[in-house]
Amino acid sequence: MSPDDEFGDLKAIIESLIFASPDPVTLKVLVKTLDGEPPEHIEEALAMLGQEWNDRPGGLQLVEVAGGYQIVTKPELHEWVRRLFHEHSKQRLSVQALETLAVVAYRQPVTGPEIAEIRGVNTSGVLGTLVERRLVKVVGRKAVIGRPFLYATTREFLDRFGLKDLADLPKVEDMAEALGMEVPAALTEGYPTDAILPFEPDPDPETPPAEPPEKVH
Amino acid sequence: MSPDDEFGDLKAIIESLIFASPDPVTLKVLVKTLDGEPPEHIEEALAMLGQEWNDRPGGLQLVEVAGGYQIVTKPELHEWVRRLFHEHSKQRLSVQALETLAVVAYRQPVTGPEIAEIRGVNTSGVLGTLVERRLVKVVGRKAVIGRPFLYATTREFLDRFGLKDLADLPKVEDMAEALGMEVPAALTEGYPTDAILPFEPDPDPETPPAEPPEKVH
Amino acid sequence: MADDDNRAAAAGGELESHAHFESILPEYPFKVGDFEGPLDLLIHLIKKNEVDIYDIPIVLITKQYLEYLDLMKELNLDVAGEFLVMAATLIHIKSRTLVPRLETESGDDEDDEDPRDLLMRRLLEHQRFKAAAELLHERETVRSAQWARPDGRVEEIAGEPFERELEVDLFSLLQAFQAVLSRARERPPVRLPEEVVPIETRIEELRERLATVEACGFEELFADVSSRRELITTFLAVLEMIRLKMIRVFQQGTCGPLRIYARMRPTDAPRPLNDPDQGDASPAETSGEDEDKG
Repeated sequence: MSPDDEFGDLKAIIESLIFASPDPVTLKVLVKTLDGEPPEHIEEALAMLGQEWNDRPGGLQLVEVAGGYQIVTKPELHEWVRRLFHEHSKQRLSVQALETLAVVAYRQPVTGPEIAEIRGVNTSGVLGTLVERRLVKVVGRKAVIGRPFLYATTREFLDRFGLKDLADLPKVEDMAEALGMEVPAALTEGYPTDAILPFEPDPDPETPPAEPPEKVH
Repeated sequence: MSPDDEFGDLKAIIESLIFASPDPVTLKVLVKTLDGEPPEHIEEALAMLGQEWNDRPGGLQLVEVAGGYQIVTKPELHEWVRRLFHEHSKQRLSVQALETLAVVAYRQPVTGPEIAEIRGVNTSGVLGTLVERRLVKVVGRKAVIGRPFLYATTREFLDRFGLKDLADLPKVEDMAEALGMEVPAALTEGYPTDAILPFEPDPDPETPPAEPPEKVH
Repeated sequence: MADDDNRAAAAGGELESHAHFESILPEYPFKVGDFEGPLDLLIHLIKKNEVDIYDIPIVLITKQYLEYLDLMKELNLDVAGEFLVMAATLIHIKSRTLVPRLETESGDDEDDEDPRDLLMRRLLEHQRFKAAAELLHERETVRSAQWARPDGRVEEIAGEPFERELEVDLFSLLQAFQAVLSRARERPPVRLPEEVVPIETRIEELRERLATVEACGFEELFADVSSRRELITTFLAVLEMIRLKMIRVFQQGTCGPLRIYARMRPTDAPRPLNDPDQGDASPAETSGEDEDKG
């Protein structure tokens, strides 16, 4: 093996180590990992690698930071990276949204204050997102004081989850059985027996609104 | 600015996005993040970038996986990287899990009873494990008696097995000689091409609901 | 191939970390309890006897299959139901192969088929998926040798906390609902403070309702409220509406039911208390003015 080839291999190994490491990789760590390789070879390979990265156009750079080496995006591209993550968080259905969707699905038609009471937190913003995504819609107003909106799931929701109708929504026992899991005893009760509730003001007064309705005075 | 320079910038931006993204970056995400850039430019820049990375020596490579692009270390350097980080976080899958996963992958969407029929054993426990590990997801219920759940593989599955998409699933004919038996043509046809249901806000009419037509054998 | 390897593969639980993927062509000696299911056992018997899967010697295979089940029983091993079902299938196939067909039956298409065909197809398919699993495992091995930029650096790069996107399915939906329910159960049963609906809001609601009907009973105004606070709010709203000359109240007889009518507000009607234009109106000034007796 010619010395050049050898350095080629060494550079490749060092590069992969720097890339895969969560923290900047120090010379010391490299020497220890590449046990048997003369430290001056490693230093030389590192210098060559630094030069190559320096000459390389593109979006990444090799930097020396905190006594070690790390591959990072070029600072002038940070705005784009920020946009990527912004786009990501816009797209993502957060745990919050999923929980809210689940409550709407299993308790529909249901009002914002009722959802907030079950979840223990205010959910109005998340509900808006779900309505925007056409997974949830307003189906009327509940005939209680404040006349809060009643929410239910949409046709789109059924399609997304591969359900024919709301009666298809699985009960926890169904899924536990299909997947060979234990059903937590506490969770077998309290499911809606008749999942399909027509749009109809619920005369049941037992759940008082827990949160101011949309209307503000 | 010359067209070349423009692509240079675009390539640099795309490269930084691919590096920064926690998951493989899809063309769709790139188009959204680079709002205003013609998609065909992005595709062209991507192709150029792929070529450049391919030609580049060193420890890293650009791969196409799970519908997107990702920068990873070269597999032949695995031992070195492992030496530095010791553990590999991924838990191995058992033979049963792998075989069940294979049935789901090639037959999706498929029900539990159908999987049991093919494998000759009840597989609900294994299925539960696969669902919990997010390699398999529940995509709906089949319109037959008992309304069994329908299963399909996830993006995580593609990622774990380094597959670009479902069409990238290994073809079983390749294995026929190893088996020492011919595989009847009827058994090797009918791979699903893309049954992935990403959860995204914009309703995607091209993504079919999970309900399949009745399968005939 | 080492026996230990075979044992690990055959016994492997779903997450057994030491279990590694076995070749689908094991040459291991017959080991009781090694087979995950009847199809695995049949494949083993076919290979052991070096017979053609397309022309299974059903008598021989059935005999050996049943012997295996007997052995399992002798060793007090649990014989899973699937093994018994397959035994019945094999016996059925054997009987159909041995019994010469009657003339009358030969017209039936189904009877022209070799009874072993269905079994053969199942075995081939089973093998196909075992092969697929092995191919997948190879891909997995290559993939697991590729290291991505560590997740730990994402927040540093993103400059914000990062939450990985969920691939939402029915399972995660149900899981989310379970999480909500169990949290709700653990929460101390504290009621969030009851909402205070302003009188103005209640007036607006009552006015909307009266606009749709000519008149309604006094009690009907309270039909949609239950709590004491809401009752009081509604009562105060009615009083205020009378003062503002928005409604008229009639009573039939001294103890008869009250009826409420919406009315056009006269121009000289008092203004609401919080009306910015209002200067002179006070509750005392107009009280009782509109209460006509019927």
